[in-house]
Amino acid sequence: MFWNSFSEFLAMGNHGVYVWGSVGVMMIAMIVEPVLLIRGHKSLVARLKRQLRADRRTLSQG
Amino acid sequence: MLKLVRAIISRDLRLAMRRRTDIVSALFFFIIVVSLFPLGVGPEPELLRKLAPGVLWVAALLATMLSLPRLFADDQRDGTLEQLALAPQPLGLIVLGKVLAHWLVSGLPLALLAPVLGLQFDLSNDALWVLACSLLIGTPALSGIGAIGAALTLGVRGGGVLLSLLVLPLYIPVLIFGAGAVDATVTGLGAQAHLSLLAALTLGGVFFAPWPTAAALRIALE
Amino acid sequence: MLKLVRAIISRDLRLAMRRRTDIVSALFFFIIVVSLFPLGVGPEPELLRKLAPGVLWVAALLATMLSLPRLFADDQRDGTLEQLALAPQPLGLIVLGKVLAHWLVSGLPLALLAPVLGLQFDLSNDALWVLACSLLIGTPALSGIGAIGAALTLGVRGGGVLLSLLVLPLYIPVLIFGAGAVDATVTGLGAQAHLSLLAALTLGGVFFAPWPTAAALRIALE
Amino acid sequence: MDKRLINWFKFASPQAFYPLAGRMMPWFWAAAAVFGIAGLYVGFLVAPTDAQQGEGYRIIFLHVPASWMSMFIYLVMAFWAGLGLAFNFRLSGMMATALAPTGALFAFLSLWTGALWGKPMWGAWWVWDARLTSELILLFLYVGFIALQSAIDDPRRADRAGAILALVGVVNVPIIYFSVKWWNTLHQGSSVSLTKSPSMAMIMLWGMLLCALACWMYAIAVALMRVRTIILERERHTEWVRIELSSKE
Amino acid sequence: MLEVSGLECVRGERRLFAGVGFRLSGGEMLYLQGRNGCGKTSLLRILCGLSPVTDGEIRWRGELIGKLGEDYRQELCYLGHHNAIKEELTPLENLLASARLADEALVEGAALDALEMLGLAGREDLACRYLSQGQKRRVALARLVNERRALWVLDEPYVALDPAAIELVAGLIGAHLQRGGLTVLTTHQAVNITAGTVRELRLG
Amino acid sequence: MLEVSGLECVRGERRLFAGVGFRLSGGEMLYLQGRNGCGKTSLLRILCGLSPVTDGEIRWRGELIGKLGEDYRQELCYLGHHNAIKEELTPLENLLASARLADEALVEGAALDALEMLGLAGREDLACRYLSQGQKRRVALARLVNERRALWVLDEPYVALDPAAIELVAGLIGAHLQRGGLTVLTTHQAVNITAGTVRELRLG
Ligand code: HEM
Ligand SMILES: Nc1ncnc2c1ncn2[C@@H]1O[C@H](COP(=O)(O)OP(=O)(O)OP(=O)(O)O)[C@@H](O)[C@H]1O
Ligand SMILES: Nc1ncnc2c1ncn2[C@@H]1O[C@H](COP(=O)(O)OP(=O)(O)OP(=O)(O)O)[C@@H](O)[C@H]1O
Ligand SMILES: [Mg+2]
Ligand SMILES: [Mg+2]
Repeated sequence: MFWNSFSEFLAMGNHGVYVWGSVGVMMIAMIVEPVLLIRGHKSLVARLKRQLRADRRTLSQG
Repeated sequence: MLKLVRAIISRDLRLAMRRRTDIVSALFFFIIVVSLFPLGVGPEPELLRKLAPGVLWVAALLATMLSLPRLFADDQRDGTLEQLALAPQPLGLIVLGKVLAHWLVSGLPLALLAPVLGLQFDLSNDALWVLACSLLIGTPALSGIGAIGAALTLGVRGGGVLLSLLVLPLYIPVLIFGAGAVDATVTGLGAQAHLSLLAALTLGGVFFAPWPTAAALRIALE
Repeated sequence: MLKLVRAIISRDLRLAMRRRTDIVSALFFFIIVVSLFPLGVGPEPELLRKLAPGVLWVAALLATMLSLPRLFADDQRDGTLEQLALAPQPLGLIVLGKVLAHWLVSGLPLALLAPVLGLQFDLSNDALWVLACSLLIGTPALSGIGAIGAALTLGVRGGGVLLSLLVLPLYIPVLIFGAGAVDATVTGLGAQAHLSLLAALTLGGVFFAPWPTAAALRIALE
Repeated sequence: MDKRLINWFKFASPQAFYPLAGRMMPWFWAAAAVFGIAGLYVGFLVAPTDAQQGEGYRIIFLHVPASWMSMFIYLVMAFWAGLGLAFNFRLSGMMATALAPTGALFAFLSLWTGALWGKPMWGAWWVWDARLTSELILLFLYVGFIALQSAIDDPRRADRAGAILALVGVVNVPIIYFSVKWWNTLHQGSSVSLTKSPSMAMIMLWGMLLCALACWMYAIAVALMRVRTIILERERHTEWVRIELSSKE
Repeated sequence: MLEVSGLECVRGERRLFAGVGFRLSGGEMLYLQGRNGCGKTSLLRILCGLSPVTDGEIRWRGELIGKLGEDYRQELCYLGHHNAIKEELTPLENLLASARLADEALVEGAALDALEMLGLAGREDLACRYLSQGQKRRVALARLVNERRALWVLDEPYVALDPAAIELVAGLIGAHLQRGGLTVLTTHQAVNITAGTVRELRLG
Repeated sequence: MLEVSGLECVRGERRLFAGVGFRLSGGEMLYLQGRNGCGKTSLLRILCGLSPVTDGEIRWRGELIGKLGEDYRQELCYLGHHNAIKEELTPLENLLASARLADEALVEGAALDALEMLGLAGREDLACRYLSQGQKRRVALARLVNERRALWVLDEPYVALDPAAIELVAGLIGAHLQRGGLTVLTTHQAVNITAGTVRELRLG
């Protein structure tokens, strides 16, 4: 292991803001995108199922 | 009265949401124009910092102006404008509603975005703050004055370009005080005076402009 | 083949002459945008001389772009575009004719006017001369590339601004080499290399662009 | 038509691709996680300090993969779009649409990490040099593509119009890549090349490659996920979607 | 209620008509006829106050319409060559928006009924740009279903409609006349309106 | 000469029609009927090759129109809902320009005669923006006077025309059929064409 202490790791030789700013935003982006996608997919499936059920009901009635 | 203005605003906002790309694209136009200048002028930071207020304001002005031709043209083409002119309320109020809606979808987002672009030009925090304020205060005047031009050039051949010809000279005071406010901050003077003048222009523009606009619309309909 | 291109050009020129305000106003737009900058930036001659190539080229670019939305929209609205698509000749050729006509009424006058405006910025004779040349060589590319954007956004919601969003990034190389040529002259380097690259862009733009444009038009008509 | 072609057509149909994508997705997620952790481990815990740039250089492990991906995704997107335009495969248009937002995201991340790197290294968030500018143009092209497609309601027309734009915009990618060669600028030149020996320390190179692989896997997984949603949305009136939906009940 | 006398219309250097006059009271319809370009549209626009009166008088309830201004427009419903609908909005939104702008109360249910009556059921939520020519016209005409203003001015309402729709619109106009309303209408097709009194006026 | 079989049209999620087929040979006219929105305009645009064929075949002189391309367009004359005239140009200029773009020789004298025939004498040099609705339609229809292509596809040509003009256009179509031409036409009004053979097709 290359670092002496955890705080040194965090400080990144005085460039902590920049390094962790990059890492943070990239992490957030790469987590948020799939989460949004999963939510979108789920809500689409739910909507389509609702429509499907409505279609069936009208079919069985008429 | 207020109900009518609200009805107009809500209809125009709904139309704008339906064509959401309109708003987004105006913003991107703003971003792109601002980014074009450094490309044409060269990358020296010292030069860019001096340019920044002028460039940002001119770009905001052009972005607002681009959306002006459609302010009434769509309504005219499909006959809605005739219906509005035949509505039992004063046409000026209807125009006021349309001006406010126009500002909400064009001026407001520009003002909120401008500070981010200012970073590209290496502006100080104070200057960024004044930039946003000046745009927030100044852009309603652009919508108001622009409405007059849009109404005057309605259905006129070569409307789009003629419109900018009419409107840009009237925008010059807004530009001077707006860019002046930022410039004053950059050079360390106060922006107070410039901003007050800008506010006066806006009040005048928004509440006075609808009436000549209404008159121009009636003429366009004859 | 050539007859068709000629027929298109002559029709479009006749239309342009009928709405002569279009041409005049594009020129005035150019003049006004160029004159706005000294207002926004301040009057130091040294600064202005550095700004000149960038500002003039950006203004030329915006002026060309303003007239783009109408390149095909008018034809579509009144049904002429369907007729053109049903003409027995390849649609690409018809587009080529329209691109050339567009350049004749938008690019050419700009190039001829630019040196006069350059005087305001205190440019040397050499620089003025190169400025006119670069515009003369570069603006056809603007018309060609712009046609693609105009066709893609035809009949699309929020067309006008979306168009600038699509087209401006593609204009950037033209801008860089165009302004670069003038800049190189101002700083004493030769403009030769920049101008050759510009010519290459133009040849590519004018002869390659009509085909994607034609494809986009067919899609818009479906 | 020979047998291989038929096979191709089978997977070029959304109906066949939908379950296939569903089955492939977890593997790509797993690979992305493994490569990502390995890459970050190498980059942040093993790799030594850079002599000139100090610790700030560690941004390279994010910046370079993001930049590569933004360009590469554009090429792939244009490829799918062109395929759809030429042969009218329904799936290829959907693939192009699915890739665009991820590409835009990587272009944004490249700009973001680059800006955060530039402040300590060059003293400015942003300079107007050729590579930075052309990367910005790339972001604009992505946004233009997305805006154009979302402005057209008919998905078939949107696909075809988008395809033309994507193909026209392809010229930008080589410009970005070679910009450092054609203009001498502030930005670094390529340090990974096939012909010359790597000019970076071996360990850094490994870290970068691992991170790049992780981004690659991530991009594929996300694109598959998005394309599944698009397929369902566009094919919602077909029989197979009905069956698919009711089988999940 | 509506009295017109000595009306003249000049376009360019051409006098389209002069000395046109008529009176219309509640329950009466004026059926304006004439070949293409004889000035029917011009006359209707003058009646509405959209174009200025060069010579002659138009009185509504005894007063000049120029003087009445908003009070006149409050009682007027005009439908021109253009449909006055937004291509981006759906038929339902169009109908609600135009009612709101005309300061009329129209609830969603009533609007939906009106659209269904005009055969647009199933298209309420489709943007108008996709509608066929005749369907667009129907959306514009759906306004008439709940329209209770006294004077309807309709410029070729039947254009692009199929026979069933024409019947329907004729029915709407008939009902309006029976409620005591006034109508001024031009068309090149047969009017087949049986209710109320139909007066004819031929221009040119 | 024109054979259509198994044609289908889908718009959005709606199948407008399917399995439409007909054959038309020289001197015959297809009179397309159907209520608003049943897909007449869509069918005509597919026939012209403006919209793609999703299912079915269209053959002209035995060959698929997609394959024929320009050779097919050379024999086709389409007139849509829109007039395809420029508001800034005069009727004369419009007529000459559209002939030139269609690669037809038309001298000024012939164009003037055509305009006069359609009752536009005295308006040849007035910009089209000033014309009345019906006059604009007449300018568009003036193209047909000297049109000698084999297949005419006309979408509601009678809209906005007065009865005299309708008679005239019907006469033009009749003459075309007698010369051995083909016509596909939709309208919601009576066609009253006596020459040639009229086949009817009802959609929806
Ligand atoms: C917003 C600013 C920036 C943008 C848009 C940007 C863009 C790019 C792009 C597109 C690449 C990949 C091209 C290639 O592989 O040849 C790249 C690679 C690279 N960038 Fe940046 N960059 C930015 C800022 C910076 C800064 C500030 C530094 C360091 C001081 C930097 C250092 C590097 C390095 C070392 C590579 C790897 C080159 C290689 O090994 O191939 N970049 N950048
Ligand atoms: N500037 C002008 N100079 C000469 N004539 C003009 C001018 N402007 C309009 N006109 C004529 O005025 C008339 C306008 O007619 P209007 O639109 O009122 O006709 P209309 O009766 O509604 O016809 P349609 O049945 O075709 O709708 C047209 O004959 C037109 O040619
Ligand atoms: N995206 C869509 N979704 C659903 N329906 C659509 C869509 N686009 C078009 N339509 C429908 O397709 C039909 C198009 O009809 P078309 O214009 O061909 O009718 P038409 O027979 O010419 O009618 P008209 O007599 O009114 O001119 C309309 O009914 C319209 O509602
Ligand atoms: Mg009329
Ligand atoms: Mg139709």
